[in-house]
Amino acid sequence: MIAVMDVLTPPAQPLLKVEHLTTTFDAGKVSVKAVTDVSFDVFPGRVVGIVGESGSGKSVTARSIMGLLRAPGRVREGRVLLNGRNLIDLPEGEMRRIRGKQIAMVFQDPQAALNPVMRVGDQIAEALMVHGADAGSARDRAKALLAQVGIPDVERTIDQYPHEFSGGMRQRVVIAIALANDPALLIADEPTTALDVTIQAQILRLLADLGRELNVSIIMITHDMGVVAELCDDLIVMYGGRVVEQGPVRDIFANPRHPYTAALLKAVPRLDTAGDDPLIAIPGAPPVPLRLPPGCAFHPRCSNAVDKCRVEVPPLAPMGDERRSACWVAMAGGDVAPVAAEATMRARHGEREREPALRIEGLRTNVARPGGFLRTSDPVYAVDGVSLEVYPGETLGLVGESGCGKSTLSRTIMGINAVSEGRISVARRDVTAMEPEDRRQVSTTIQYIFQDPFASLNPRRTIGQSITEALNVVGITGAAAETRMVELLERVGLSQDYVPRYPYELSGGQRQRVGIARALSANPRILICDEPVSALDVSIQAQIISLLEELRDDLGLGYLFIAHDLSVVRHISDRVAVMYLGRIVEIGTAEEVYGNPQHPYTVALLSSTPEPNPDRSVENRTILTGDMPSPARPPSGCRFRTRCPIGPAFRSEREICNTTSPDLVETPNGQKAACHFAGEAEPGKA
Amino acid sequence: MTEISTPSHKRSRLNPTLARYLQAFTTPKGQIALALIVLLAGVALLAPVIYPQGHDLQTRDSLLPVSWAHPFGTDELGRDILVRSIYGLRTDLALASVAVPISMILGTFLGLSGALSPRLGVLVQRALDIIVGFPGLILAICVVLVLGAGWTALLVAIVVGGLPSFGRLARATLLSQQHQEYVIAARTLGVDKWRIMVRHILPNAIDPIIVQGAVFVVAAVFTEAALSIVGLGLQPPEPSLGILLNIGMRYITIAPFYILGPTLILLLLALAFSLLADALNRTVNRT
Amino acid sequence: MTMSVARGCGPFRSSMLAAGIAAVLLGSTAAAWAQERGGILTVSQSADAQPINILALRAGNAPWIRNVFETLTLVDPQTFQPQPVLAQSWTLAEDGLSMDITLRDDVTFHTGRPMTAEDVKFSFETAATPESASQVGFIAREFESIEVTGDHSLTIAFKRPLSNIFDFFEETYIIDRETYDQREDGSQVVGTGPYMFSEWSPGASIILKRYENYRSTDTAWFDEIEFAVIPDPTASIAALRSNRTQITTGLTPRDTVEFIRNPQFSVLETGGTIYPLGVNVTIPPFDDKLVRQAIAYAVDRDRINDQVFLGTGTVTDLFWSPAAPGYSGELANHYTYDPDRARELIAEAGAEGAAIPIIVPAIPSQRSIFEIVQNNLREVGLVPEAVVLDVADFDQRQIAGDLGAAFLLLHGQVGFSSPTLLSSLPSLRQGNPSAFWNDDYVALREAMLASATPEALGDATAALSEYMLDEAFSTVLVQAPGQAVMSSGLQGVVATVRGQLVLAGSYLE
Amino acid sequence: MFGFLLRKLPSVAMVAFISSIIAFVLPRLAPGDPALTIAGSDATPEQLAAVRERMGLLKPLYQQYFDWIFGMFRGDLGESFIMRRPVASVIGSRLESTLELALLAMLLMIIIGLALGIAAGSPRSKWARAVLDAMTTVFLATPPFLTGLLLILFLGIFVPILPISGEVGFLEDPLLALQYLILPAVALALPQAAIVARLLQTAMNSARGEDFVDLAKAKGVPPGQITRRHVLRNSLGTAVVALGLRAGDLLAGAIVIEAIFARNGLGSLAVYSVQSRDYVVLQVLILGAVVIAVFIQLFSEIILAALDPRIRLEG
Repeated sequence: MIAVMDVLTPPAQPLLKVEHLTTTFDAGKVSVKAVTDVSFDVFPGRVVGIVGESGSGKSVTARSIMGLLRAPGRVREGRVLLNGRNLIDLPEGEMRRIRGKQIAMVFQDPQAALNPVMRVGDQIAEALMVHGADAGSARDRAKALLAQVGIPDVERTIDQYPHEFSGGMRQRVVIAIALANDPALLIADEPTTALDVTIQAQILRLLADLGRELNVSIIMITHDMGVVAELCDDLIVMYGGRVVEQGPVRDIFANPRHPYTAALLKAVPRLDTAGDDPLIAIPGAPPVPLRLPPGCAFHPRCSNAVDKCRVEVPPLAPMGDERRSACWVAMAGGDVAPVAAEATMRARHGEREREPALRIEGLRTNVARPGGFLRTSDPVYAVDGVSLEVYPGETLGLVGESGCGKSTLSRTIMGINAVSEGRISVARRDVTAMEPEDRRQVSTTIQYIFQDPFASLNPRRTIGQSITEALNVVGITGAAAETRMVELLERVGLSQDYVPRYPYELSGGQRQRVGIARALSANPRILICDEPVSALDVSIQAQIISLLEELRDDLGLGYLFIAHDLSVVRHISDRVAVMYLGRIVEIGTAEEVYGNPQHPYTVALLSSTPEPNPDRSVENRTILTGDMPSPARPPSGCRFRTRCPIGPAFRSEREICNTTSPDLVETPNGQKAACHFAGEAEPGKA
Repeated sequence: MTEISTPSHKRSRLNPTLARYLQAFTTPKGQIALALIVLLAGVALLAPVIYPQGHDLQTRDSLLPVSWAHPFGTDELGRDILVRSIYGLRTDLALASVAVPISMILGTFLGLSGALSPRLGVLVQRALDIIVGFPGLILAICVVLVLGAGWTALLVAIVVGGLPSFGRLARATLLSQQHQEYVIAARTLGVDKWRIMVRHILPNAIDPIIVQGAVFVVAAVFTEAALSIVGLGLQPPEPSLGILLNIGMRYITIAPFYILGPTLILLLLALAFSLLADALNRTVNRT
Repeated sequence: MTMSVARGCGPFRSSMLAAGIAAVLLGSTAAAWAQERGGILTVSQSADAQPINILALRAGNAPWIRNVFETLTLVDPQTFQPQPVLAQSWTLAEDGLSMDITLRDDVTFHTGRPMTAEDVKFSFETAATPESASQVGFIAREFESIEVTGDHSLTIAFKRPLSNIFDFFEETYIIDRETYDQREDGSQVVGTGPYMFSEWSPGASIILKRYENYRSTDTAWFDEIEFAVIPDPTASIAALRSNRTQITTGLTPRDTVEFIRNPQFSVLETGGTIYPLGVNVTIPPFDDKLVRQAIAYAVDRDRINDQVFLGTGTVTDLFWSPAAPGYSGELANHYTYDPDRARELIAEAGAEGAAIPIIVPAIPSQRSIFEIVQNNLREVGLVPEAVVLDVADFDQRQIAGDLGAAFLLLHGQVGFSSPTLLSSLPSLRQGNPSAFWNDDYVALREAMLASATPEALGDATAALSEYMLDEAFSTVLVQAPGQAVMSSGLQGVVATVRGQLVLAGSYLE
Repeated sequence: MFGFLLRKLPSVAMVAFISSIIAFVLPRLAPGDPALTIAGSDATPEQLAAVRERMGLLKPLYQQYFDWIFGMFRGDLGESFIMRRPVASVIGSRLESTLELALLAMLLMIIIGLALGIAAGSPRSKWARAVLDAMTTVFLATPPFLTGLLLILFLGIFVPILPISGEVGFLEDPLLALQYLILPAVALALPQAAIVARLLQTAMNSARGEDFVDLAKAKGVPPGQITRRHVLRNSLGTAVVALGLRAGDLLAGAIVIEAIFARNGLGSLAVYSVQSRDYVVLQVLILGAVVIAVFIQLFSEIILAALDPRIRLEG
């Protein structure tokens, strides 16, 4: 696709022209500028990426274009010209004729974007009928659209409700709705953020294909540089409500001209770099629109900032062909590459200990609702025979898609779910029974870092109260607790000023630091980190990852690091386990698993992960079809066989996969894999 | 926390929960509610000062219509109905101010009991279901009959009547909060169940319960009035709004003004607390 | 309040009543008006019927029962002379210890079976059993024997002279011994009256139909009489105004006050209730007679009559009917409202500031009476407190004679003769809640019960009354009549002294 | 659905069983008994004892309880102590009055509640919003008996256009019956309708914030259609649950309303049964109320499942 685009010269007339768009949200006397003076063009057939973190104004920009701003938001200034017609001044009735007809939108969360009580066919047909189609032809077109977006068995599925669809399928339906009236412009607002990596790959490929086939222009809003690199032609980087850099994707990736873009590219872990390369974290947090810093909004986090940056907002100035950047330093011809504050390598904490702090053997966890009076329920094993060990001072990365059982595994270790079968030993003690004494052993040895740092702190309690409570549990009280609390906070990079604050006063990164401090109060030897960075902004993730690495190395902690993001796992892990439908399908050192994956699922995961590298070939990738089956009804034999690119679904002679469950055995490459044909699959041979 | 009080610590703040509730009084609804409650409670509190002669000043002027001397007229024993209404309001407010908190606390605790043992929680839930199913007034009447008419019986009847609504709210909070990560976090830290219930779940249950409490003030007066209708309210000559309405109803054809005064006061009271609940609800949901 | 003057008629003095009884009940055929048969009369009553309690006095039975059932005699309230109904004649023996009774021979039950002396005997024996709950059953228990001497004659032997035998006759309906067992659910309520009990819908209505084979043909002008149960006075008045009903019973003076001057309606008094304030003479401070007398002086009976009964009642200190022998104004006004006197007596007894719990049934009128009493007692330096009891609870304790130190009672027994009242009123009978029972009292009671002539009865009553007033263990506050309103178009409606409606001769103009 | 009901059966039976015990015991804890109503207040102790004996009140309690329970399994609810009639016929004769009141009130509650809720949950001018809000608040504040009193005062006494007291059977004279019904039904329905409206409004407002509403807007769906097909359809579940819960309150409120408007319904029967200690009638009424409440809850779960395809009926 990139190759095709390269030979095209953009036509002179842009499809959409956004000029000096300024959008404000007025609450009482306060007026908050969410988007300030944003201008860009979208040419026919091009894919424009808008990238930014939370609060950057990217979604507001999209909604301003669609006229879908939620109250009290309104466009204060500027024009949005669609084929030369200004949409901002159009009366609502006129605008309604354009929405869905000429501009369509795909939303982030396919769970929420479909009306749960309407059949999907009716929802597609509605999009056609409000623009004049009759019921019969609308239904026919709906069927065609569903087939086009790759929904199987259309005759049946058209009359199903959204909840009967998987997440990926739902997003396909949303895309079908968007494409219903052959729009000229498609605005996709983080269309894959809520999806698993294998599904994300499916949807991205669908969008790319459809865009090309139907010659639709796409505005792709995302926070993921990998997605941008894979799909977009042009890129707009937003920060603090303004465009800070824009230009062709390839050029920007090769040579960013704004410190923010440059820092962002450095702060994202990559699949192709090993964990020894320290990430260069961007300090601080993205600003909230209500409290934008004066001058360049990025200056408090910028390692290159000069005095002028602090007082004067830099204009978006041309920087060579098709490129613009809003940076005083760049304008003056200075270097915008981030200066690593602390690039010194840390020493790993001694030799790996021989004795695992956590050992799990043949663990099974039943998550079925308990049977009621007079009836029993069939067991559902979300974790079905998992064995692993975590040593102090090392990180075991655990990857897998949502529903694979990785969170259930961690909850079982913490005693939140009951063990159905198997054994958990913590510091050589069998704690499977989770008697009170076992529980104490567990909680003093293992602690837990949660995914959502907001949800894991009680909003009604101050930081100090939260940590004191944890200290009290391990018997530290009174003045000793005060001292220890301050120590812990400093350990995670927070001053004691935070003691009397409430969680809502803290940014996501700060809250996650508090979560870590709280976990450390019990002096654990193992931390279970359940997606500790996935809820954080890209620029913050690096900070937390670095902190976790530092703590591991300084304190000799062992981590069970659970994540769906393969790049992050690669960065932090010594060993990696890949989980699918309750079982571990591959386990080995990070180098082994990433360097030469043996299980076809691992291969597919790796090749589905978008990378911030526009030059990477996207054509020859292993993209899985379908969705993960439900753990309530796992397939016979190999659990992966229904989606396996080298399995019986594609090669019918491979009967063994249908009948026999493969054991986790060592492969020639060193790691263990559970596949009858381990090592056969290679990236790009789908 | 005093040892480490640095200047930044001194940004001493009002208890944020309380501060949030106080915010309710910045909305127009909240202000009307506040004004009404201050007015009604003030008049009720000061009744003995304003009318030192008391509420039982009987004269031979029965059932006088509305006049300057008697803005609400006089009752069958020649007593000023305005005075009796105000003393009645005093009675009802006193009753509510005792019964509502007790019902709130007890109901909340019952609703949260599932935090200590899921089995207990289910049991309590069933018990509350049964109370809900009971025809409300019949339960109250039975309670009063068993305990004998009077303050205690009324209190118990009101408290029991309120348990299900508070219990259910608390239980709903429990069910939604018990899977929240911070509760799980506390559990994984090894915090004991009582503490989790009191420190983590209870604060989240308080909002809806405070709102329901304001609603329940009206329900408490309603129970009192309903029991008076069957003659099992408070002992004479203690006036209550319910008793005034009950007796007034019997004179409705020859002295319709009789119930007008108590009705108006009850309406104001109901409005005040309904507005308060509304304002609290809005404020609580906003933050 | 000038209600009593405005009404212009005292209680129990209805001349209509006397005329009605003369014209209708005594079998007179002299109907002065040309009648047409037909139509439906609708009467509302506030309490539901209790067919189980034919022989006991019940508010829910009073409006209809005398139209279905008849008694041997009926007392003329003016003369106190019994008039024959089912009995044709009677003869009291010289020694007053037996009575020969001859019955009418043309009486049939609604089943068609002729009434005989056996039925009378059965009725009397049934009334004597405790479960009949008959208020006059105690009189039958003084019977030595009941001997049936013929189809229509019988002789009753008494254990001692019974001056109140006609109270017994008056209140004991002659019941059909063959169907009496099936009366409870209203399926077989069989009497001898001009109307038949046809249907009972509990809580809703009682329907009577004309008994075609009644012995007299110029009565029972309506085809049907419906008694609608409407407990709420406002609703029953509304029904009367809209002509859904023609008679509304079970009202209070408060309800009827608006009809007094309205020519379209007339007000009828039905029976009456005695409201005493009792104290227990064994519980201090009421063990001191002075305190008891002080209370009698302290209560402002006039205000109770005016404000609670809108002046319709009779202010009296006595339990007896004003027409009873021995009743005198002097006795009736022995105690007048005199708070100073009361204070003196209390000071003399040293009972200032005594706390007095007063048990009150949860009935609105009692609550109002209590409030006045409380106000009055406070004035004289006592500290009264209400203990309100649910009616069933109250009744239970009244029957057991266990009502604490002081209590407000009500007895719907106006109309009985003094000797009957003496034995049947819970306030006066043995085991009364005042715990008042001594030799003097017993002797005076016996003298009154044994009185054979009105003169003797009068003397004995006066003596007893003086004694009771002096002891002041139960102070009557007021006697108040029940109230009914009927539309003026209705003629010939009669209420007995005991408050039952007699509709045999009534018709619509 | 039958499977659902079948699964619910044990817990319904449990609730019914416990309720039956409470319904049996609680009234008997009150002092006094039905014999007092029959014997009368003037009775002598001997008369009272005889009446008690004859009414079977001296039988041991457990025997009375089991007689009642086993009778119910045979379809015999028992016999009223006071009226000496089968309880079924006693209740049956009062049912019409309460049923008419409850049905009309329910109808009003649904109409007023939905209308107010939809009106308040749809985009309106500031002024209209304030008026709607004030209306709901006032209705919400006034308990049924207060609304009843005000209606009596203003529409019955000061401007006497409607009867305030009593009733006429609907089958006898529908028009007149409606006149008698309208005030109590309105009094009963208004506060409940306000609750329904408030909940519906909240549900609609939150549904309006959902992504699928944005998607519908992005499709170009006009506002009216968005409200009807997307917002309202997704809020009705809340309204149904609210209506179900309110239906129970409605029955409870009927007791007081019947007292105020002098209607001879089940509410007044219940009060009379308490006062006369007619245990058997009271037992059946209490048990019936609990069972009805349970079934209303089940019924609203079934409706909810029908409205929302995501919800499966689970045990």
